[in-house]
Amino acid sequence: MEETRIGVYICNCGTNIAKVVDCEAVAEAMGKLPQVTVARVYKYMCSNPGQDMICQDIREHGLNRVVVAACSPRMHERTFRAAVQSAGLNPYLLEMANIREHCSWVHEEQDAATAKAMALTRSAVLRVAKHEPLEKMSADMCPFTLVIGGGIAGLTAALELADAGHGVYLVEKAGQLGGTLARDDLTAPYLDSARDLMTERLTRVGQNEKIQVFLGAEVKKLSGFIGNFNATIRTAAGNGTGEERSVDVGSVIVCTGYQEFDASRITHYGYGKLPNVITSFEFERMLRAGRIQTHEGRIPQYVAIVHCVGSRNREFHGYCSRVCCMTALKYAHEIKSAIPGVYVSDLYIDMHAFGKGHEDFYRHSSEVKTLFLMYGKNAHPVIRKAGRGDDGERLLEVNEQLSGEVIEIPADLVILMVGMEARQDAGEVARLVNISQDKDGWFIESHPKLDPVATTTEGIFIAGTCAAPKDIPDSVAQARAAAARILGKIAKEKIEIDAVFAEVNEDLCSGCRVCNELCPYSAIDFDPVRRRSHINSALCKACGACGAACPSGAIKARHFTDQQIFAQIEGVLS
Amino acid sequence: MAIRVNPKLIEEIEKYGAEDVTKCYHCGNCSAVCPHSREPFVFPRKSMRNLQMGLEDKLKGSLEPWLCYYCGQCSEQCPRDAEPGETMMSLRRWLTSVYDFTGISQTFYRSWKAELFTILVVTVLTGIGFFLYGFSRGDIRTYGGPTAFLPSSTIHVFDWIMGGVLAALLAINAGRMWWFMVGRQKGLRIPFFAYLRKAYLLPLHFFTQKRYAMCERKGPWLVHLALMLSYFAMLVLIMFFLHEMQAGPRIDWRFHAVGYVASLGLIGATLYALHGRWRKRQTQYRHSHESDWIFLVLLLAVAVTGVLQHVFHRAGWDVAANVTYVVHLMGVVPMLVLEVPFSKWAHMVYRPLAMYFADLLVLARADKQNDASAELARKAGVA
Amino acid sequence: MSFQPKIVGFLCNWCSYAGADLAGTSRIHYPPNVRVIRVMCSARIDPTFVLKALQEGADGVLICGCHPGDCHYTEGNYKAMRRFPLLKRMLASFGIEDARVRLEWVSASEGQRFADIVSEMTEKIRALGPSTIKAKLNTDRVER
Amino acid sequence: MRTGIFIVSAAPDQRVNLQAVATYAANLPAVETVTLLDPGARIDPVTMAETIRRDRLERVVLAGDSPGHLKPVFTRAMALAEGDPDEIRLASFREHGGVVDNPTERAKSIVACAVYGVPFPLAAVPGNTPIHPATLVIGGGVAGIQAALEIADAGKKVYLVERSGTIGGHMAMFDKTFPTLDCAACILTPKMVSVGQHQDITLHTYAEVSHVSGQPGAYRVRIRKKARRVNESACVVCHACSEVCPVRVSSEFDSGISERKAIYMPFPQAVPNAYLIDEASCVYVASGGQKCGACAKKCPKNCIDLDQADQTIELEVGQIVLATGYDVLDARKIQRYGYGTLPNVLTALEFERLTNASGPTGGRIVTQTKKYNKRKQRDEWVFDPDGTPPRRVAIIHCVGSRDSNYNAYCSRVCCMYSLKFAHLVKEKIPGVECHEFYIDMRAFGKGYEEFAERIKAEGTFVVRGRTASVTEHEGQLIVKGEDIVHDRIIDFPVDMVLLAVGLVPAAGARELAGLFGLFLEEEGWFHELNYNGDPTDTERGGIFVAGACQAPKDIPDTVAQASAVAAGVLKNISRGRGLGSRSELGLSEIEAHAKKIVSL
Repeated sequence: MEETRIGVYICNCGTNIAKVVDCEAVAEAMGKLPQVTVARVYKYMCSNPGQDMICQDIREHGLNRVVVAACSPRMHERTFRAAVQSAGLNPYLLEMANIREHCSWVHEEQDAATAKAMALTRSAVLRVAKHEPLEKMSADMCPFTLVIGGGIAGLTAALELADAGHGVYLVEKAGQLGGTLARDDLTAPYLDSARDLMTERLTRVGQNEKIQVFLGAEVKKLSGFIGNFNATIRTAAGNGTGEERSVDVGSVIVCTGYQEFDASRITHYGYGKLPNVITSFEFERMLRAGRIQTHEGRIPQYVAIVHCVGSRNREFHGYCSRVCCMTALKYAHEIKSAIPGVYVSDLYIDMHAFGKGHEDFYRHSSEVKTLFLMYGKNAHPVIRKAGRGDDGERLLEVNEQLSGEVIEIPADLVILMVGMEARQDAGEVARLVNISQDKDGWFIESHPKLDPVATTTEGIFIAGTCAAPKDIPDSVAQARAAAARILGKIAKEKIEIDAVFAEVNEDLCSGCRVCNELCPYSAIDFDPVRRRSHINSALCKACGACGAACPSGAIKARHFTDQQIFAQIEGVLS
Repeated sequence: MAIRVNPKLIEEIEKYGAEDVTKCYHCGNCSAVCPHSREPFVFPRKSMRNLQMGLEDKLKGSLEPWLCYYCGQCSEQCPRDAEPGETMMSLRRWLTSVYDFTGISQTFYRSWKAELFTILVVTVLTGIGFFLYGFSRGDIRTYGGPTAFLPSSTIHVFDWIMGGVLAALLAINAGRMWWFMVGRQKGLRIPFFAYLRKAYLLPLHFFTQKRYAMCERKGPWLVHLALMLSYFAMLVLIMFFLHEMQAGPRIDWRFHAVGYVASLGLIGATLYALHGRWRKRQTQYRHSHESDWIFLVLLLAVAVTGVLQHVFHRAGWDVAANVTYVVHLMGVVPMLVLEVPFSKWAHMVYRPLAMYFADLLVLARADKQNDASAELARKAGVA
Repeated sequence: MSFQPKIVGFLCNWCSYAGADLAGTSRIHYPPNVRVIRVMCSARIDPTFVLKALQEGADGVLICGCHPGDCHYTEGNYKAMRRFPLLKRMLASFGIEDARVRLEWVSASEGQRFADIVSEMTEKIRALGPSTIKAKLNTDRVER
Repeated sequence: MRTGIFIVSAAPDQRVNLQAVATYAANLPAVETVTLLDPGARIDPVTMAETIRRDRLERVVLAGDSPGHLKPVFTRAMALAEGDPDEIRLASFREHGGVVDNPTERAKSIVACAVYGVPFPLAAVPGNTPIHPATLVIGGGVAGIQAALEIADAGKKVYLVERSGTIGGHMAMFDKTFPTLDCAACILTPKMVSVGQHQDITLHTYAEVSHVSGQPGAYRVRIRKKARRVNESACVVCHACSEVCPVRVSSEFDSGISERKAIYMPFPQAVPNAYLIDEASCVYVASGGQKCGACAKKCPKNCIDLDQADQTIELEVGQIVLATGYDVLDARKIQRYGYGTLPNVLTALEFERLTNASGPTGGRIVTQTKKYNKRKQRDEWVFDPDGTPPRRVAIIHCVGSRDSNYNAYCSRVCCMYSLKFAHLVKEKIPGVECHEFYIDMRAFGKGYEEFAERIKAEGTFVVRGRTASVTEHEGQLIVKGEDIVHDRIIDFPVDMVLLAVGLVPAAGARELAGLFGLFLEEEGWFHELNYNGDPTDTERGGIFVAGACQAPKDIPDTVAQASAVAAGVLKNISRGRGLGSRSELGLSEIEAHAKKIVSL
């Protein structure tokens, strides 16, 4: 057994860490610990020179353990593992201490923070001493993909994969493909035909024999792991009794989209009670039918469009739904064009015209004399019945920000721009494919910036409006981005399986079978002959539940062994 | 109580020259670049807004348009080409028609044909009138003296009658202006003394146009001042010294010197303005309402004919002098009875008045606040 | 200076640890008394870990997992939940105050919640004063 | 199906010969009427309904640059005429490539498709071409990096060409990124590192594309690699060379607020991690090898070759990704903000560097101080690490954006980065007063609105109304603007003004477009194949656009696009063939294809 030689590296992260934590002091303290050979500080450990520093030391000082005290391991563990590996060290002989997210960013008091940073780093040092080299394993990558949701995102993703020659199972809950976009007539800002876009996608999907479409279907169960998932799809046959079909897929793309906000929740708009107060989606239908009229069948003289219904709103959704502003402008154009001489007023908070061609569109809408009225973010307009002799049949009263006046404006037809919200069944889907949701119910991406389509569960991707409100181009881009990941994996044919999993020490196993029931992935089977349990490493996702439960301590959760955690505990407390 | 929005008003005011108002997205740039825009009179954005929303009452009572001299800064920097300067201009036109109780000015601004037609009618009538008068009692070959075709005494009387009429008209309209801006405002009391105390502002602004001087570019102010002073000088000469002016053939430098300078001022300034509107280089001249053209041409015609008849007479060609004199009057009359009370000229009265009112309003508001604080103080004392 | 309790936090990798990270990225401040140890799932937390921590001189132990139903491993947190009362009973027998060991649910989006829990727990334990268990356990050992 | 065609000319500079289109359209099957509508015409649905009834039209095709704005009239007219409102078809020249070289021919084919009732993209599908497995990525910003990694991680060969001395682009200059506020370096540098180390990526920095030939699937690209004059692999960044270099010029990476030598590292974490010599400022190069040369003598590993010449490289690639990104607007153009003449008026990038830990002040936000520069023998305003921090900061939005005098478009990122600035200022300077002047607060993305709310809660004054001017009065900056909501004129002194300058297409984008036969929007952004359907493809087969070069974009959207491009690339490689150029497709082909689809 060679002697343990540990290198400790403390990152300043610019000033992110150094501002609060005295990194030099930490380095000095670590340097004094037994088995620590070198302890250094650098501005950005994650940068090229930073990584080179580690590799050089590994070679020169013959380090066989490395501790990096920097940001969260969820951020850079992979980076540094790769680094030590490149220097010929087993990647699992690295441990990170999180002195940024868990220390410098959450504490102000310098001494305390430095002390904590030392404790965390020390525990990492003690832990890493107990690390063992682990070997990754690989499994086959199944070239089929399961796409959940048949909206623009789902269709695009499916096509992208199928055109590359790989099989796709496209599962749509509704009776037909197309999703919410299928309801639209024109798209903002260029007023192109949404229908042509849909037809093109649908035709291509229909013609592509690589895509197998399941309509009125749902994914009931998903088991397995990246490259080797097994999905159970239930298609609801006419009489309710559906038939189930089990398919093997390598990856899953979730494109379940959004649902529209229920406007009746905002009582003072009187949606559902007052006639001629309608939602954007209802209006879209009017447009398609070419019948823009009040419920009495009259052609409206005054139309009012109200933005941010349920969005940017304390009581309902804090977030912006991103597409409503442009849709509202689209409506303004369409109404003006369909009904010559109509007066359109548009009640907004901030005009989100941020994309290509958007500002132009906004400008043009004001040139065609749309009356823009700005209301305060938390001072919503009030809709009431107009009196006799008023030109409109409703009156909108609003505290207009740009004039500072409380004004009222007549309207025969009020269009509520209802926002997007996470689907009711998003929770189920999340549990089904094992990903998490944010406070608003949108699916969480693995990194909001550099990894917008991957999730915390390998092999599961999200695209389109199920991750957050998005317009068509962005949804399409995301769908393709997800496809790209999968194409990459398929091209490699094999996928690596993390070396972190549990294993049974058969000498200690008493065959009590407590663990067998515990495992959520039924990765543990029992050998009745030898009366020993055995863990299928490919299926094991390393939660360690079995390890904690094993009465005879026969199960070892690799990389999270009792010894390692004990060492960590000593470290933080000594 | 909420104010009712009237989206139709824009269509009305577009007839007065407003074009791009709806383009404005309210970045506030214009109000900030304008050297005249100071609290409590922040413009032009606010006026643009009231116009977009058609808050007719607010606009009627607003004096901001009169505080703007259309230097063009706002329009040049406007990110949406919403032409705030031009909007203020058209608001001035509209306000002129609002103040005018006869409704004539409204007709003029809405249709230049109507305006031109009326002017022509008056011109023709004037022509006929004076020729008949001339021939009936005088000799077209004599300019001065007892047998003069158009004796100064007569014209003098005529001038005074005309002056009286237009003064009356203007007075009434000015009164209406006061009513819209000040009078009808509830809870706003301006002590009579304040009116007197601030009265000096009227002549001050009238003769110096010092606010115009606040604009970044000084050129337009000088031109405008020259034009205005020359016009006034001429008015005085004609109203009080017509006899001396007409007496000849010798040149009476005491009066004629002034006359010459004034004529030069008039013609120069008018040509400058016409040229500017023609070239459309400077922002303030990019858009021209028909009424602008009519007004300038008329003024130029009057000035030129005035000079000509003077020259002819001095040259001893009395026939020509008399004829041009009539022609001159054919311009003067419509200019004074139509343009001054019902069209662009009215602003020489409305502007100083607006600034006068502005000060009074500020004064009144200040008083109000003082009262309020006094009230509070009293309450506090009681408690 | 007032007594600074030492708290060991066992956080599951998917929800709670991410939540703690979020507290960091959102710069939500909380007392520096908690020392976090990452485990893959709250179900991995063996009662002996908690004992070990207390024995090593921790004044409190905080166990965090995903909210019920959100577990990355579908039901790991339920296992932790089921195990917890037993642990509590055992600790009680050692005479350890109830407030010293807590089980909380913190999701990946609840940075604020994590900070609040830590602050609140720190205060509670500060009020309780230093844990005597370390001494006790050690003397116990001597007796055996 | 009895079809009536209505052709609208919207743009005054109509590139399409509408008359020709009309005559062509009249001969298409089932076409009953072809009407040219004049742009000014007010079209009334009722009269249109009569027309439809009179001519017994069952389908109406609206053709024009973007005829969508007329669709509602005709939909209603169709409904009034008891026809099928779904039978109003659009033939939008703009949408389907009105920008191409032969717009009239293209317009004809677009109309034809509409008449047949076939979506244009379905019919206008170029033929397949064999494809070379290697890919060229142009631009080493986050978009280029992402695309390169996606493709290379799939085990496919990638050449990454970057104009400057290092990859990283603008993102590398940033301090924090909104809305999560994690440091840009922390999330970008690892990706840069893996690009540098990736076995399937060949990195050509300090290089530009000089010539392109070949056709889709087999492009031949010539690259001019400027002489770096330092051996990349040998250099160990010991700094010895820069210490002796006598030249001092302003640093691009610090966007001019600090100085660098003629031999320099763009920044410490640069990839490739090696020095380079800027020939423009190097004395040796300028003097034709007569003067200086100190660095070469000093270099311990003598890896400096001062006489190295530019080299050209020929590359064989199947597909090309353009990720040339953006530049920021030159704020000098807008005199009224006094940028360039007044001290302490900073552009966004300058502030990013000022507040960045690796910046000249080590991340301290300070006002400029006057210092005597011995070399230039004059006073200069410099950022001194121990300068005084500002007490009051104004941040001005929409500088050169949403403004017809400069860029009419919205630059999409400024609102958010301005809010981020406000946060940084507040965080770093206790008791500082911070004002944001904006028109519309465009916080549209995931977590953005919440971020905006948080900044307000932090005590930044968010004022609706864009500032009109920045002036100096007795050494004090004065900002003037209107506070719209409170109906006030703002006119107060500040110590520092941050200009949220807009984004403009990167220099040289036009030339590139020329080289590759791509089309540009009038603002200079690359024109995508289809705004909604194919936001990353172009009219040229095998050539893609990613990131801000297609239109301003924030990091998440850029990354998503870059990955999307990778999908297109990998798709073609894995099926072993790609599509040709749509711009090469003729009228007859498209029409024939449309016919075929209908007959199916």
